[in-house]
Amino acid sequence: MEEINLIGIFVSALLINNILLIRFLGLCPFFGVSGRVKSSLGMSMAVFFVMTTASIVSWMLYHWVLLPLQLEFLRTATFILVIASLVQLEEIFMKKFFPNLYKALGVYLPLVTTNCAILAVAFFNIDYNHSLIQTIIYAWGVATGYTIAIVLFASIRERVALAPVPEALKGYPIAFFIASLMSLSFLGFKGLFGL
Amino acid sequence: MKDRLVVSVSPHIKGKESIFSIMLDVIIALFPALIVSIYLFGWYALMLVLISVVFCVGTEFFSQKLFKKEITINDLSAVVTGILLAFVLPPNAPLWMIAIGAVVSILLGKQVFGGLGHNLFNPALVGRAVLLVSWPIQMTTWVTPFDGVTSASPLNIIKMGLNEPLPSYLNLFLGNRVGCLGETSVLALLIGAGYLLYKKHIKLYTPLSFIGTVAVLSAVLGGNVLFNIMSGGIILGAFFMATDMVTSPLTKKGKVVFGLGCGLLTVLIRFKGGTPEGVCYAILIMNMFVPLIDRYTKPKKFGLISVKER
Amino acid sequence: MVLNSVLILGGIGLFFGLGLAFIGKKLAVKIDPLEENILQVLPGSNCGACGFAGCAGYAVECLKENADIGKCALGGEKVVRQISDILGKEAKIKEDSVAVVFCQGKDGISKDRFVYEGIADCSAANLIAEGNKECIWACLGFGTCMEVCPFGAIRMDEGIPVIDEEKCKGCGICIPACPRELITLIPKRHRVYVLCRSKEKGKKVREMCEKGCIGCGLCVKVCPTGAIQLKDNLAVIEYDKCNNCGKCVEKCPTKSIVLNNSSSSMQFLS
Amino acid sequence: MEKFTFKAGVHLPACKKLTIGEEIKETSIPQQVVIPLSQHIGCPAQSIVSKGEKVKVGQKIGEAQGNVSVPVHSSISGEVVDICPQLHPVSGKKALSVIIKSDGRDEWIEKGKRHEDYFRLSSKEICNIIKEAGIAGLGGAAFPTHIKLSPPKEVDTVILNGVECEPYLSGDEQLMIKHPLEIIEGLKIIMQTVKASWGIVGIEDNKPRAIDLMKKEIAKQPNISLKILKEKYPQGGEKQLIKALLNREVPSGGLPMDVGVLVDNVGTSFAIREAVIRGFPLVSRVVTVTGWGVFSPKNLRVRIGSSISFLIEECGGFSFVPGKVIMGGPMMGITQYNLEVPVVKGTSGILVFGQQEAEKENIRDCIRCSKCIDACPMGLLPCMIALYAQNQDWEKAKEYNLLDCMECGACTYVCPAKRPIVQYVKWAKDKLKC
Amino acid sequence: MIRWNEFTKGIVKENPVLILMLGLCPLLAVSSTAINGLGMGIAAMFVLVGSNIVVSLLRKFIPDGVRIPVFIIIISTFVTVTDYLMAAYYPSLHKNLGVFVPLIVVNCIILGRAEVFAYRNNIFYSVLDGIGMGLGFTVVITIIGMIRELIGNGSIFGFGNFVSYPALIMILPPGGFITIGFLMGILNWYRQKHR
Repeated sequence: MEEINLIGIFVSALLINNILLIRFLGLCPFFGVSGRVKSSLGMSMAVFFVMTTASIVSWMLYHWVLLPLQLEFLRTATFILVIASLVQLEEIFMKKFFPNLYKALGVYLPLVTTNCAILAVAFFNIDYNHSLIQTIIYAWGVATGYTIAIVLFASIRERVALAPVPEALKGYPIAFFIASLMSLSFLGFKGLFGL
Repeated sequence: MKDRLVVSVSPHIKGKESIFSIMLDVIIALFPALIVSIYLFGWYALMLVLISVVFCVGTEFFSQKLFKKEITINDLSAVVTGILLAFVLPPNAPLWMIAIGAVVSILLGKQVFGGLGHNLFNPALVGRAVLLVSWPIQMTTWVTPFDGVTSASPLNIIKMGLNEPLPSYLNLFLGNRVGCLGETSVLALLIGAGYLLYKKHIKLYTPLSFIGTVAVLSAVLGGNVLFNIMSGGIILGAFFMATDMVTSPLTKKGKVVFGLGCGLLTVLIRFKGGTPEGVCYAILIMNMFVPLIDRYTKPKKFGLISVKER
Repeated sequence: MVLNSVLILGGIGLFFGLGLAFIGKKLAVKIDPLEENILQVLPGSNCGACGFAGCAGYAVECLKENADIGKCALGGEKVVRQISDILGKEAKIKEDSVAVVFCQGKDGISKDRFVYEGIADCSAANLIAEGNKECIWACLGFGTCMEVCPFGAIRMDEGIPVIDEEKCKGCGICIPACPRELITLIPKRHRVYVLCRSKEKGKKVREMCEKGCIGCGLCVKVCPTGAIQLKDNLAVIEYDKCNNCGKCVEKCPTKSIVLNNSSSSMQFLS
Repeated sequence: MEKFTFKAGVHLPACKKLTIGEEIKETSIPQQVVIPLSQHIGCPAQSIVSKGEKVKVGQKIGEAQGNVSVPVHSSISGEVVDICPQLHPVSGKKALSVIIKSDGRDEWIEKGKRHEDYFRLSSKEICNIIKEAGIAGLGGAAFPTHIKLSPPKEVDTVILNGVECEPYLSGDEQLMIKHPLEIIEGLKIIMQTVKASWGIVGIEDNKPRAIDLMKKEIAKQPNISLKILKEKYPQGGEKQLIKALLNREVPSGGLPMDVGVLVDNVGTSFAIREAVIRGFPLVSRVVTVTGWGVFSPKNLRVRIGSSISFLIEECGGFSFVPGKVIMGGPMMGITQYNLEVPVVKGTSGILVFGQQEAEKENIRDCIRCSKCIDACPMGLLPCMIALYAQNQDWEKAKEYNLLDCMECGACTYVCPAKRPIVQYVKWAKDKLKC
Repeated sequence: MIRWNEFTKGIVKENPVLILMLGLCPLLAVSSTAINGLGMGIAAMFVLVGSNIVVSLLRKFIPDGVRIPVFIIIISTFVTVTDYLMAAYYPSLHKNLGVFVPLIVVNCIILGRAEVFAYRNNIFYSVLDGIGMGLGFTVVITIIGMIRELIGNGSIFGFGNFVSYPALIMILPPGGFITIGFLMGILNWYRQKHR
């Protein structure tokens, strides 16, 4: 049963409760860094990376430190601190040891820090009582959903950039309309696999 | 009289085809299905189509005034959207609903992107999806042809496992079944599609890969292949929605991929999803992928292979 | 409880802080000091609203040539000012200049040689048979300069761009947009221009355009400061000598010399 | 008989019936000719006559400058009136030209040496004769022929292009009807020069008479064959013709010789024959004067340098007020606004449209119908190139293989939104140059 | 003289949401009803004012190098307080807002104001700025909530039934994007007209 549960968690995070289009999390960079497909890919790779590590570390911290000490109320402060530091650590390491990788996705790392999607996933893992393995799968599902949404969004925006959008709707308004139509399409996944 | 000659860049002759003529052909192609729907569902069906068309054209006109764009209602593209929108609604849909759907289709589906040619999503399907999400009850009550008794659609019967008789293949083919206004008669739609194929406005790449995928996958998943193809909006969707020029990929390869995706998603939603019908969402979702598909399915340019060979 | 929480938070903070400080020192990668300075000014919240990869990404962008330094929404005007101070951008523009269009060939004044059909863009039109005007120095009037102006300072009037001196910032973006190189930046205090670039002989100019410079030389004679010279059948003003007296304007038989005394610029006249 | 063709392309209304039976007629001697010194691709020729000098027909008046250049010859006898910049029909700009006023006598200078025994000549000697005769490709591109005939790579097949896929034009067809023997002789000279073992004459199936007559001539030759092509545009393009006849694909950015082929126009072949065997320099060419705006459309043998207005007079003048005058065919020709511009070596036709035909069509935004993609013989995405060019993203247009476009106009012809795709392409190419 | 514009700028001229495009996630996610919007706005305002006060008070003592982590700690403290207060007194609202209350901690507005304003101004102006910005956020989110609730549910603040066939889409994710898209379009149009 465990495997089906994991697939369910993954699909739910990926499509049905897509973090960007249905859950409205991590929207600032979604609108900011989606001008070009290339940068959106870099961003989503960074999200993938950080989301996995941050979810694991915060899960461990919560279950192995805060819970035993009955300091659940500290989770907001701890998580954000952990994530911020973690990202910075990763950035430094990557810059030094994997400069090519850093060039591809490292520049987006700081942007991920204050991305509420990361923090939210850490919270969700606690709220949904995920096990550690479920936490990892969930993080991957969310990150993949993030990737799909932002890459599609960027490719659409690249095309709309060539269109004579009415003057008043240029920039953010048209981006919101695109997002709304994408979100509308994603509603089609509602109820998939009975989730 | 002009006393000066005209100077322009070659070519100096142009083909006779225009946006107007293409849209006119699409309208002609939709006529058989329209006539069948009036025959099946009475004059109210015509009323729905008319209201839809009037509101589509009106919205186009006013939004182009509002956005200070050239008024292009005489290219008939709004009329096509109007007819298609009416075709994907239940034959007993309230008039106010279709009016709202028409406004949404044109405004949100098309004009905010800059008008014809720039919309990412099929406007008629945007209208339908918005209506479906907004008023799920009105959008999913169906009536039988001729007598107008409330009934479940064939796909619903399968999905919910209802104990009701399914229409025969002949009835599915001719259109005597419960369903959206214009999607019931496979025969009428195929006649229209044949006309468009003859006029070379659509190509078979998308419809064939769409329907083929649905057939194969529904066979794999244990469904009735013929029934799955002929029920719901597959024929209408494959020949008239997925082949919409603006919102489908440019190249042959891209069109095949697009059809495959539509088929896959349709089956996924029908068999595993929350709603009995998936054509609308499948096409909308694939519309999102069009820019990416275009990006990776550029045709081979002339003389490219030879370089490698030599 | 309180002690515990303080300990935990402090512990985590200390652990990461020290670790970061240590590793940061150890593994430091050099960056541009200018970039560092800009990074200091930026809010540092990495919100991404600028469209770049966080504040560091935007700092790098700011260093590029022609970068838009006004994209940090969070920091607002203050940050823009600080960045521009760091980059010394404002210092570059020495004198208040304004773009001037050197043609007065409105529709009908400058004759057409054919009816052009095609893309409504000057540089595209200029490719075909050297443009639709008889005069190959004339403004084509499709308004490409108007479209590139970021400040909306150019409008088209009967086929000729008119520049709003109040809105014009003297950025010069319109200059390369004109395929006929008719636009030049001129310091605002100079008010007299010969609005023609035609090097044709006088007779030919008269055939082509009502307001072209025919190279008659009357302005050269009347100019009290000797600021005007004829070069290739065209009167050219040496701005350093010109005192904006306007005598040449009165004398010019084709009205190709113009004294611009729009209200905003009167202050420059002595 | 098997009919050949290539993928993509468009079917155009042929419109050839206006001049279909019109045999080639000599014009009268024009009062005055304007002979541009640059009628070919490459360096312009340098004038070797001076104002006031008397010249005779066939006298060299411009010497080739450098290798990629050909001389120009006087096409009438008379006096050099002026040597000054005159409007050039191809570039649309002024270019140095020699103006000659006719003395009405039409006296030839002593003709060059006749070489009926051309098979004894070396390739180099033939090339030299061709160069001295001032021959540049008569198909339209006007590339110096002697350079084409001394390729650095091995050529096994020579294709003679008798396709004439442009609507309205029928000059090549009439030339084939009138001079089949001479054209084949020209082909044999070319084959000998480039040492090709095989010759092919390609003709579209809409020219039955030309096919019949050419077939008779070709039957006598062992290593020359006639291949018939289906009517389609732009089949006369070198690359398309090679693909259709030999199924060889010229690499992108390459030349026909890269696949061992040389393509020449039937008109060029005829001119080569005249130069080598009879010693005539290139002083006249066949021009189709046609269109509804011409009173009686004709195929004329025209002295190079005659003005358009002179040709139209020869055809009985305009039938109504003209709207557009095109030099060349309707698909790739160049519109002219001044009817005093001269016929040059690359001029294949003069086409006159009435004002109705010249009327502007409403340009709309691309509706992504992909008809241009189906039509493009080069396998490009014309709509995307035009879209990026419209948004002035030149680099992106280049990524979409802008530079492979040969501006045949097939995309623009089929476009239902009436977008000027070719103009966008030209614009983008120009922007990328600088 | 008191610079009142420090107060008013946040509501109109530098409205954090509509002009600066910050804090989009909660704006979309919890604006499905007017009450939710108002609750979220007040919660954010509380955190904003609180953190502004503390940052302003401590601005002389915080070393420049570690200011961002310190801000985060301060903000997360207020967020935790808000979270628990809300859970205690308005449990249903707390349930509706869900994870978005703790996520206030990564809301760019709050960190941004701390950095850009409170860290450089005295406590009085910091309070004014906090209230102004908070009001700007609250007003916009409440208005969006009202629009979405009215069209999507037919009621305002949970009262009445003004629309006979409410369009459900407005309280679903696409409706959020559409509403903001239209609002910003209108705003853009207004600004272009009055420039």
